[in-house]
Amino acid sequence: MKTLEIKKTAPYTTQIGPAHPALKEPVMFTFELEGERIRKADFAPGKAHRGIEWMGLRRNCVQIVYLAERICGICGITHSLSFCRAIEQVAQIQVSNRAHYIRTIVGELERIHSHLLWAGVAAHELGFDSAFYLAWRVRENVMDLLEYLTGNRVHYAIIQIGGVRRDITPDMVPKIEESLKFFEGVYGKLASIFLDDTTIQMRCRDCGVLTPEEALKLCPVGPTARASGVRKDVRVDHPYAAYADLELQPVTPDQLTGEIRGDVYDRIIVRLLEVKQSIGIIRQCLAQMPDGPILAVPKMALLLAQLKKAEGEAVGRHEAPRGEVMHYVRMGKQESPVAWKVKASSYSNYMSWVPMLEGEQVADIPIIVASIDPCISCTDRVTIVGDQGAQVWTKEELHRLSVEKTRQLQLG
Amino acid sequence: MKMLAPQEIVDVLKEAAGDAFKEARCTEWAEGVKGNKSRQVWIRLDRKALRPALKRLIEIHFPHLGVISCTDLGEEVELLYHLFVYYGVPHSEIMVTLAVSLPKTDLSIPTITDLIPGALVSEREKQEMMGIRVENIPDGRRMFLPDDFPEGVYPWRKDATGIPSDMVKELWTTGRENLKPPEGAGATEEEKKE
Amino acid sequence: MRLSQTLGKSLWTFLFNSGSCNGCEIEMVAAVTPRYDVERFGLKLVGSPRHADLLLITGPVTRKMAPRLKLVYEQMPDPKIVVCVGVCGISGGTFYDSYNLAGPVDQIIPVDVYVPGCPPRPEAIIHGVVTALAKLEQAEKVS
Amino acid sequence: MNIGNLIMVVVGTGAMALFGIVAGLFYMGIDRVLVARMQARIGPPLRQPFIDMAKLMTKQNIVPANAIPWLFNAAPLVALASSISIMLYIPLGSFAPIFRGYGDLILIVYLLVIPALAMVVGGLASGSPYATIGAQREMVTMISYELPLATTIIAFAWKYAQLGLDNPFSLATVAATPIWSQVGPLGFVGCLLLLVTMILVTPGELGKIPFDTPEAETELAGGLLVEYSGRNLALFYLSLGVKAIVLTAVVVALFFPYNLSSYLAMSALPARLVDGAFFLVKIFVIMFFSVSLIRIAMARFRITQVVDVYWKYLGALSLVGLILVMVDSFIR
Amino acid sequence: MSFPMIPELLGQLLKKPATNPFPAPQLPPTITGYLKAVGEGKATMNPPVPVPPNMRGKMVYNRGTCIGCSLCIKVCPARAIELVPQTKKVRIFVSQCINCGQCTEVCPKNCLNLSDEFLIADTDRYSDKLVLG
Repeated sequence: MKTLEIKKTAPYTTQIGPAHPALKEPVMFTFELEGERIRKADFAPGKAHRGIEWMGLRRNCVQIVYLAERICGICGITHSLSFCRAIEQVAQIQVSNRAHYIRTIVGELERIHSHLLWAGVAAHELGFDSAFYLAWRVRENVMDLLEYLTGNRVHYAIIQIGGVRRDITPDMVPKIEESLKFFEGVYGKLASIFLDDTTIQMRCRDCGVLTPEEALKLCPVGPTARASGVRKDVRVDHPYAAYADLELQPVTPDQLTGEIRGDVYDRIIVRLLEVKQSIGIIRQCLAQMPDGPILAVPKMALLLAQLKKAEGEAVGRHEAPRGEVMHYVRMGKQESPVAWKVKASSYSNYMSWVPMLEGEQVADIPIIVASIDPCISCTDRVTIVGDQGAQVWTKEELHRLSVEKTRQLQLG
Repeated sequence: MKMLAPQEIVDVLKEAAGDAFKEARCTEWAEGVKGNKSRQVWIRLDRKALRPALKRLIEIHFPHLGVISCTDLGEEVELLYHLFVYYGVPHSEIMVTLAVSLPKTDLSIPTITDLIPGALVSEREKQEMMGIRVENIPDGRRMFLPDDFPEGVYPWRKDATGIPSDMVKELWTTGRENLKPPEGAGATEEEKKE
Repeated sequence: MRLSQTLGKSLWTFLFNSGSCNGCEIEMVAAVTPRYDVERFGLKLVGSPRHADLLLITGPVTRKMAPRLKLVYEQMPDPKIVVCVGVCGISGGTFYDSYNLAGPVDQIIPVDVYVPGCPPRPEAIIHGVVTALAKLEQAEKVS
Repeated sequence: MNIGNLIMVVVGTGAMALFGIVAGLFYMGIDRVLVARMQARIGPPLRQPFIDMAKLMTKQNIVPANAIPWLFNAAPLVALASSISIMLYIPLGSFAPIFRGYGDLILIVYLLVIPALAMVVGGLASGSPYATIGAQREMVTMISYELPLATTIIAFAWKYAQLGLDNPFSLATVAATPIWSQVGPLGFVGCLLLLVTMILVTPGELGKIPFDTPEAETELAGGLLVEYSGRNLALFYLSLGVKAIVLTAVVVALFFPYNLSSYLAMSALPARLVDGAFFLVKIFVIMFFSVSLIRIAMARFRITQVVDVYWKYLGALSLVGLILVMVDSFIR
Repeated sequence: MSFPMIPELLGQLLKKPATNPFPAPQLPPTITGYLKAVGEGKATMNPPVPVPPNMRGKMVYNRGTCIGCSLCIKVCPARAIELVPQTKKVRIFVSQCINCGQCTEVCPKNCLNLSDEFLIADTDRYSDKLVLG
């Protein structure tokens, strides 16, 4: 992957981003085009960089939990859970099993909401706004449920080091059951609209293919890897929280169609099947939930003192809706960690954009980019990308007209 | 596929690393009612053994590279390659962390992108954030940092080459200068801010 | 015709993410979906700042996005309204001390209405837009 | 043409322009409300397009630095003027076209190209890369839908020439002699196929999903119109609204020229009003199926798929229709 | 050829929209006039979607019971709370608060609470409503 030069003769080079209607978040792409076909693709992330890891090293661990939560506004539980799991391993804090189950339930609800969100965004990229509205209408019920359980629609703030901050009391269970029933009811309708529609099939089949070999070598995670046949799922591979007690299998597209093509359509299948799987997981959790306290160290002052004495290193992981999230934390008898490395799922999935995009058409850029469900704010934790010299815009054209622009067109 | 136990992995990699092997520990952590354990292997090596050990690991099972973590330990910088083997088989994944310490006088490490192409993002990040020199990296451009970011400033360093305090913008203070004094406080002392 | 009767009833909106966590972004998009449906107020999302009357900004403004934000603001034809959504755009929020942030938003471009919340509910965003319209009407009364 | 006729034409043109614009915006409003309801939303008020236009007129009109100013400003005017001028050749209800006898079906096919070309020119003149890519796609789309459209028109022209009527290509003639009454069962099927073709060509002409690749908001940020603002943008929207009326009026004139008054035995003035209202209803029905419903029930095609759909599938469909109509004439 | 969306759309045409008409189904002629009418009881404002109990909304501060222990400042992840040394009381900037509620849990005197108010948009980020204490 070399820097693509901005050229004025064919093949033309073009840049898209960092703010573009297809990208809900800032990232910049450079494409070398031949007509409507992409010859080479390159990307420059980093536009959303806030320096979170660096900020974290100046704060105490309780503050970091909320800072980590705000790494990403879609995976609200993912980063705080991974961070807390890492800290718990360093400080040898045993979380009660009830807290594990509550974490799992909230995590799976988040997966449902995230996948529905993705389905809506993907439909919008395809110009299919009715499906977008339908998916998000269903998603509002998940949001209501999450708000009911945690107190906020997006940043749940339910995870705390040593457990969770809010309990799921028995009087909350009927409402969860009711919502699960509702999701099961609409699941068939959603699946039919996304999988049977002729126009969606025309756009997504054999588009943006990631072969199994590439999926192994480029280290993608989550649905991106599973849609290409790599059976990798932290929930299954690595026993943690309540997943260690549950029966579940990694979802691959062949469970529905009997084949694995690794295209955008397969990624839709995987995500839709995972919604169904999540409903089942929540059911299992509600049925088996043990009693117990929800916090290992309820007093914050005590917890902070205990963490100040902790020393060691550990990795906390969680299977986010987009794939594996990892937090490496190293403590050294101070209030703040010595090292904190966040690996968001999109960080691993970035590399798979290149083989997916090359050889495809300009019109497919939005859906292919969206197909890995990129979470740029997650990945761009560390810093920013400055202006890359003049931002030259050269668009290919039939009549050999090159236009240079020093500005960018946008929509957030 | 015959699956090795964590200690067996340590033994195999120890043999591959030879005298460059420094220390190893195996840890376990259980969560949930059934208490199924997740297993981790932490191996500390010299930098010359990184590639042989990784090659040996690839022979066991093609590992998934999570990320390369990095810590500034004062005199030296430690790189940690978090690798995962035996994924796809329920509850049997093992995390193998290969840790390599580099003295700050010579921060260079050979690339592993020829073995695991997916390591590129992580290696590029280490170059810009910690000032590591990755030898033979196929694409050495900056990833997250801007091109006009000052040379010789590495955000993750904790010494003089880290972020200087004049680069830090305290957003929370903006606009508070003109605030009316809080209830019960004298206006003259109001400027006092921590 | 008064501005509040034309502009206020047909706000074409441009969303700008200046490096936020996405939470507010998603809530703003949620405000478009059937449950909240801002189109009933004549509010419509557009793809180009040239078409926009209302700029909804989220995020603490990373250094990279600061010049872009200015550019987008300048590209919008007059008259225009700016609403800053979420605490990190208002004052940094939890990202209060970073080496790569140029924010908050009102240091870069003028802001009419602030919508605090992390993130604000979609209704709070609607309330913010309505507050901006009330401000517009008041300004008209004075002039 | 004497002075009296000239005054009639001038007044008529003004009236037509007003009708086209008001009806265009009105149907845009209906479309938006219906679409919102189908998507389970309340949707904007019916008068929303009128407010939008009023607002756009008060907004600053920006000409981008690297645009060609005169071309950039002229394009929207040409687009609107040409859309309105087509109105003059089309019968509305029982009102005969103002330029009856001066233009025919073939002319309308040509005139329909002008607003689209004006948009292409405007897009190219605005100097934005997104607009230029949109302009190319618009041209490709134009070339694609011309085949089924032309085939349909040829089928009509051939049929009416065959009937040996006066002025066979005139829309007024077509409206006066409904096609359905002139064909047998085979021709009926052929006409149905042609109707389907026209219904699917309409969204292409109007740049609606699934054929909106030139505007593709998520790909090209609005495509052709990306650089337009204020008055110029308003003119383009008006021309799109008028064009929607024009196209549906053509479909109505070709396939549903029936009037209520002839069944109700009414005197001149009420008959005209009833026919006018009936005409508006017919336009609404066509609009609902060919614009509102299609645009929200499908995903956008790639530009290559647009070409495929129009040339391969709809081209074949319209050709079959044409052949059926011809065979039908010969065996009768 | 299959278009499963079409029956869904046509069916929806006969059903009630899913929209919650907050604050009014469509924009009133003037906002100020509408607010006045609501104030006088002539018009009713539709409520937002009901919030669940324990929703984390705008902060409420009981200045009287605050003892200035600074525990809340220590755990606040957003620097939204500052101690005013002269009065030994805290001051809270709502426009910086991320509503995590951590301070309400550590406060020994329970003088910090989260209300369910969330319609707090303002034209001034340091207005009296948004700076507590």
